[in-house]
Amino acid sequence: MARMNMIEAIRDAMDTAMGVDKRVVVFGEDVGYYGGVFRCTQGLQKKYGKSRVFDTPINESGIIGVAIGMAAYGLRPVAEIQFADYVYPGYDQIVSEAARLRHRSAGDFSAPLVVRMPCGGGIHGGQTHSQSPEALFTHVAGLKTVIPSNPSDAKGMLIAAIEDDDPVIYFEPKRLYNGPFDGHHDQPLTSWRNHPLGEVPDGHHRVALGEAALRSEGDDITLLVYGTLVHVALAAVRELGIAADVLDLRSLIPLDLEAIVRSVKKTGRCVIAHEATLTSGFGAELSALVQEHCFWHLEAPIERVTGWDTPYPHAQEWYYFPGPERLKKAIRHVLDATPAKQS
Amino acid sequence: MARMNMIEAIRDAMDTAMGVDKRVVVFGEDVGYYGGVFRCTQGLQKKYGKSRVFDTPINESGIIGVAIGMAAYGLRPVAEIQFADYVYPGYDQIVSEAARLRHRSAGDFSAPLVVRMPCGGGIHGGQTHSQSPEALFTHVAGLKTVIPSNPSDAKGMLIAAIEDDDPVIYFEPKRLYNGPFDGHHDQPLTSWRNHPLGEVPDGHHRVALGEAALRSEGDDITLLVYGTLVHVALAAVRELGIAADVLDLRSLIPLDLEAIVRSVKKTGRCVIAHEATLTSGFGAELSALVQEHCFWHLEAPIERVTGWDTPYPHAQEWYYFPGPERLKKAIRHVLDATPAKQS
Amino acid sequence: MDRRRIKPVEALSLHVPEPLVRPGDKPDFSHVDIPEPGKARRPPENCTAMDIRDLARGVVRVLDGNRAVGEWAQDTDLDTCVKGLRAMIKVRAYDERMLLAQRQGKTSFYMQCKGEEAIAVGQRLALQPGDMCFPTYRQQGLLIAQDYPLLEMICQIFSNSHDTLRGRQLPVLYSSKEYGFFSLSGNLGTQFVQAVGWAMASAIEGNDRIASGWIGEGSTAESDFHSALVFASVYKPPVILNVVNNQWAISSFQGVSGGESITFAERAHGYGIPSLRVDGNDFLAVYAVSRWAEQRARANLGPTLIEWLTYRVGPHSTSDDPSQYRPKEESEAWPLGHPIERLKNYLIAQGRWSEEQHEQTVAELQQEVLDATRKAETYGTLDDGPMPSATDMFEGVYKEMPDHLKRQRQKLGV
Amino acid sequence: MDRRRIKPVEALSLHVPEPLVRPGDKPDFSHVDIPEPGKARRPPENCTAMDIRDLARGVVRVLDGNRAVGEWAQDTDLDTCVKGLRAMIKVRAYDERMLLAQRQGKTSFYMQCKGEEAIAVGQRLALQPGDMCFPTYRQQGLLIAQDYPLLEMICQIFSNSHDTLRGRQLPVLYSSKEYGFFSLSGNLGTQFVQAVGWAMASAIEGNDRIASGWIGEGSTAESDFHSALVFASVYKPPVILNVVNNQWAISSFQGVSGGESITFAERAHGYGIPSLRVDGNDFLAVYAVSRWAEQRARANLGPTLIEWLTYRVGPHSTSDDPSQYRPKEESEAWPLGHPIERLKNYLIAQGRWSEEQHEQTVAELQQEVLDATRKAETYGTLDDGPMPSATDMFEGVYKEMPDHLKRQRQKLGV
Ligand SMILES: Cc1ncc(C[n+]2csc(CCOP(=O)(O)OP(=O)(O)O)c2C)c(N)n1
Ligand SMILES: Cc1ncc(C[n+]2csc(CCOP(=O)(O)OP(=O)(O)O)c2C)c(N)n1
Ligand SMILES: [Mg+2]
Ligand SMILES: [Mg+2]
Repeated sequence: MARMNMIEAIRDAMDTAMGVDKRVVVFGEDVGYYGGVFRCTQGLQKKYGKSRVFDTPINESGIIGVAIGMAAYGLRPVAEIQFADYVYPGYDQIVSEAARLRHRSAGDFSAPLVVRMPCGGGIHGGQTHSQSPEALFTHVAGLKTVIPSNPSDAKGMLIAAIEDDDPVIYFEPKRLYNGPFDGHHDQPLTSWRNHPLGEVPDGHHRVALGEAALRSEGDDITLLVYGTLVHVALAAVRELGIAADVLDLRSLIPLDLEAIVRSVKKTGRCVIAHEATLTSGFGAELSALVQEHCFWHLEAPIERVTGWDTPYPHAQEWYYFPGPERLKKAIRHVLDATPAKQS
Repeated sequence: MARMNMIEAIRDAMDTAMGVDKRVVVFGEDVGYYGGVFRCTQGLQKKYGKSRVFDTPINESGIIGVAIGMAAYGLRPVAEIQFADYVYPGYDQIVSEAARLRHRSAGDFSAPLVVRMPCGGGIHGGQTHSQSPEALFTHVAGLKTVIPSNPSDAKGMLIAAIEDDDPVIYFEPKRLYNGPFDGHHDQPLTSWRNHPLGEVPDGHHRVALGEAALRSEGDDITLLVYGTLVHVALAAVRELGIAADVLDLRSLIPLDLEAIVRSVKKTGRCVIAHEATLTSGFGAELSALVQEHCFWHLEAPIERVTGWDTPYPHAQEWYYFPGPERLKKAIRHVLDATPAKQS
Repeated sequence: MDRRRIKPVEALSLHVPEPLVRPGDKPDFSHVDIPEPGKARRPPENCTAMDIRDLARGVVRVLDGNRAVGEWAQDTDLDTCVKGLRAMIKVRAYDERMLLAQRQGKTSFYMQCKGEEAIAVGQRLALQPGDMCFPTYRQQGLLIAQDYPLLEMICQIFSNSHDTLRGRQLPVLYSSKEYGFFSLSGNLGTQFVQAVGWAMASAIEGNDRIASGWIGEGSTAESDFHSALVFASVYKPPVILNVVNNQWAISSFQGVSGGESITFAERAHGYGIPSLRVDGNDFLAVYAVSRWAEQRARANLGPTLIEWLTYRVGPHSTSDDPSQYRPKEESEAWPLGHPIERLKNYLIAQGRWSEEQHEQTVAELQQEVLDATRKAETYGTLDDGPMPSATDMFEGVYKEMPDHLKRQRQKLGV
Repeated sequence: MDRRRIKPVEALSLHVPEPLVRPGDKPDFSHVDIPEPGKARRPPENCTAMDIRDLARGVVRVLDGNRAVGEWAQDTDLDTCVKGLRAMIKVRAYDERMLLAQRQGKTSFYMQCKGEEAIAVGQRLALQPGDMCFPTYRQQGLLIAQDYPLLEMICQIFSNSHDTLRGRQLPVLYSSKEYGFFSLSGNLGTQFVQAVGWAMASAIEGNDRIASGWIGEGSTAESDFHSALVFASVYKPPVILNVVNNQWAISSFQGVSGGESITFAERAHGYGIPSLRVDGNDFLAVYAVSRWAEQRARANLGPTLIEWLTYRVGPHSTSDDPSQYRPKEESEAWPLGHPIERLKNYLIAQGRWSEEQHEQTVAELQQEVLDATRKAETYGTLDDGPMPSATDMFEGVYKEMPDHLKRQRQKLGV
């Protein structure tokens, strides 16, 4: 076990995977000599050589496109998109090609690649360094979409993603790189150093994709969260002094529906939170699933606490971000809901 | 009033808009001399000249990109994407540029453009001529996303879209071009000729974006549908002999939430249907909204009847398509639902 | 001070390309400059893009009526020509039969490659087993040149119970890893850059396999064409980048794709990639230049882009009607003739072929196609079944079916 | 028969571009071929791309120490030079102050254009009011050359209560329709093709306005660069396509973007678009060539692509540390010097400027910037407020706020 922040854990995952499997190659804008703008690939080129770790031209469609070709050949490409906000030029290659290759060729070809990208706000990055486009990938059959919330999972899930035989979209909540940010932006950031999940198993550590993790347990309410919002939810629960199931989904597709249903059937109340824009965000799917599967157990409407349906603003960042206050308000609202209070 | 099929109505809308407003220009792959692979722009180049109606290179990103430049200049571009399945290369321009231009420039610039695209299956087009990617646009703040279900609306909504000051994504359910297809693919297609909504008002006819239309009224259940599924829903209701509100949403963003809530509060039961893939489809958002706003009125879980989470298959098209049988089964299920039957 | 040396116009205007002729007009290819056969030089394989810039404007041609002439003539032996001719005849027979099958309602859709047969066939014969092609929908010749089982192709067209793609794909979107034929997607341009990635992988692994990417002249406008050329120019992987310029992209003539300003071979000049323009209806030229590019690639000399000049004789697909946008007789006026005719005449002149042999071969291959079609019909047709099952739709979306798909499959009751 | 004329390699290998030097090494630009000033000819405006292919490999240079030499020397008068020098000094003063402000925590982020000042300033002076630029984040010179109010720029940097963009945008992503400065998006490449669309619109309307698109050499790899060139090559709209080659794209040297195989001006050769390579640190060359392209555009002669050779002296942004990937002293070794110095020396030699005047101008403009900064601070800074309100976030997503946004605004209680 070693203490790591999330950047180190992600790097360690790639290092581990490259060490045991020659097919693993890593590339993207600035990932070679420099080691990536967030330094996730630092040192890898030196260790594994320029043919396995290299800079690419600035062309996200090309990055994914060549990754698909490489994966079809038999390599295990791990492509970095510098910010999730810049994945859209590569969206066609992901949706029309990577996602469908196995199906349309009836297994003749497949595209076992990983697309890594930092997502989420909280760094005053404005509309092009803050987005959380995960929902756009969950709508596409053939993709797996995952988001770790801590260093230990970050490593284990990235190794699992690299070893996965299907294309995996791997989001890195950049606000968590250096510590378990809980949305209290006006308070000093605590570091991973003192967090149990900053302890990262050495060597080949794997966290299966598709299993949620219960980060806190309680009968009052279920909070469905992932990425940065896991820590916001934990803070909200702590500050409200309630007993809640905080379910860190980790993997959106495949989704651990069983864990979700089990929890909501127990608590009867559910709040969903994510940083992405509200409308057609992944929270909509979660809400739909919860009411489909737990309708008769629900004691109050499910609420969603999310980014607003606006571009991610620069100055108003903390009005946009679904922080602990907004989450607490929604939780209270759901806890208090009774038929009498209906509108 | 004239009798038209949907292709003629769409053409008539562009013709009308071009006639009254010199700023309207129309372009896309094969739309000039040939008049489009579905012939929606037939005759327009001859009438308005090559500078206002022209073929473009095969580059969807470029088509949207130049449309944004033109719209920012002050024109009213109407760009055709040959099939909705091919919009992804242009997705970045839509999401990162058209959708955000007004907001990020604080109104200094805007992008009043229309992107028209045929969507939906039922023509044995396989995975690249059948998709319904509307949800991907509804997640993006700044866009309006609309889908007419008949010739009269097709004209009125396209004119409204062209006149709209914001970018509008305008889907054309291609299976409806020639008739109100109700999912009974083994029966002969009825034509628009005998359908009241095949009567299209002459001249400047406008259907406001954001207003749903009640296509059938009844207390038993609410069906939320759009595009082709409107006709499937009407068939299902007819065949079941029930009394249902069939709400043709027409516009997904902005959404006529009021009409939805009014209906569901009345019926207490709701089925949502669309052709797109289930997970994170627009049905998820509708389901989430309905339960948020009508929770205390719901007497049964909301069900979604949709395309499956697979690519749109060629041979198994009618297993994929959410036809009347599947819809009827879901309706019956929701009508029969009682707490006793819970799982 | 105004040092303006040229006058602004009163009003700017947009240039919108338009073909010289339209339905009703007389076909006219007088603007297409076709150099004499044999004139184009054969540069050394290790040349640079700069060294051979002129070859992107010329046309490499070998067949001069009955003779093979010029520096490229030595690259193709008669055995290869006979092999090529047979394959081309078979492609033609196959296309004709499938068009008929589509008209008979046995399938939904078909795309032929009439007039372009030499290109895919010629190139495939110049490649090695293990090399991977990333074709478009007009390279059925890549399969047929390798004697890929017709039965399997037809079962795919019919989406029947025997279809190896299990009914999932539109007809003609074949896939065969074994035969070096990458799964066709139907989205234009996307696979050009994947070919580059595949070739990069071969180079990363230190293997000796090369890739061959394919794209239509219309689709060179797509963004992924640029992606492919940028990555190819930076990493110099072993890839042949084929642009099939058949003059038309559905209803749009090649000027709409940029052909008024450049040849499509010249596109490569923006990337420092060596490129040539070649008579695509001349089997000997196709084979020779493909071989040259293949050797460059396998000698680690990097990518080559080749523009194949040809003409799309048929409609774009069975959904298209070209009489709406081009003169009916245009294909007959096409100055580069028909590839099968030309190769046949050459082989006859060389004494390696005869009219009788030709007729006999045509009949024999038509029969082979017919037999395969009949056999395929016993496995079903799209309108009549038996078809792949609904279960086939749910399988293979992922390697292992996740729970949500299992639930959906259950819901459908299959 | 194997007519193979060249041997395959045992094992293929990938070419991965690498700069000659890295931190710790001595800067080395010996591979950059810089021709003598004055040698490049000035072609007629109605030349074709083919006519001037050589100019895409050469470098148009006018300043030869203290003299202006060659055919391009006549295009720029001394008044324009003085105007340009003042604007460049102001850009520098502005950049320095904003960097300081960022370090002081008054804002989150800043991007300077040190060493590249001549390009935006020179081109803007060659354009007309009503022309529209589609800049990247290093063209603050386009605004400053027109005396755009510094106060407004700084308020945008500070995201304060006076910010015309209402706090929505990252610092430096300005917008000003009035000054022909298109709203900056932050996504690379996207706006190059929008510039082409804007120019097409001007041509469609029969207007006389032209567009100017901007992109970094690294971003030419983006797909939209290709889209822009394809559409420009097909419709020939009045647009200047500027590629600023400042040698670096964050940590990637220009070879990663394709610069080992071609000059970025040569990219245009794939599209038949006339292109030139120009000393971007030579104000006279910038102005002259911009003017030439502007005249071509306005005479309906279509697009021109210009590669501006320069060097990114500073870090990529305030988030970057170039000492991690390039020698610290590299910018001093850059063979084209610094644009402000060079223009200053020229003007002094012409008797139109003096050291004293220069110092005085620098001081005066620094003061102007400082005054504007102080004034801006009274409207707030990012760390200290007052800031635009939360309501500002909900407004302007659409022209009229739809109900769902009203509900969300209400929910936030603003
Ligand atoms: C991304 C995308 N856009 C549009 C289409 C529709 N489409 C199919 S074929 C075609 C024309 C292609 O022309 P070309 O590349 O010249 O190939 P050819 O058909 O001539 O072989 C078009 C526009 C598509 N399949 N994919
Ligand atoms: C689509 C997209 N991909 C990646 C980035 C991240 N990024 C910002 S600037 C930059 C380098 C750009 O280099 P260049 O085009 O040479 O411009 P320069 O910074 O040198 O002026 C990168 C990769 C981005 N902003 N947009
Ligand atoms: Mg073509
Ligand atoms: Mg640069």
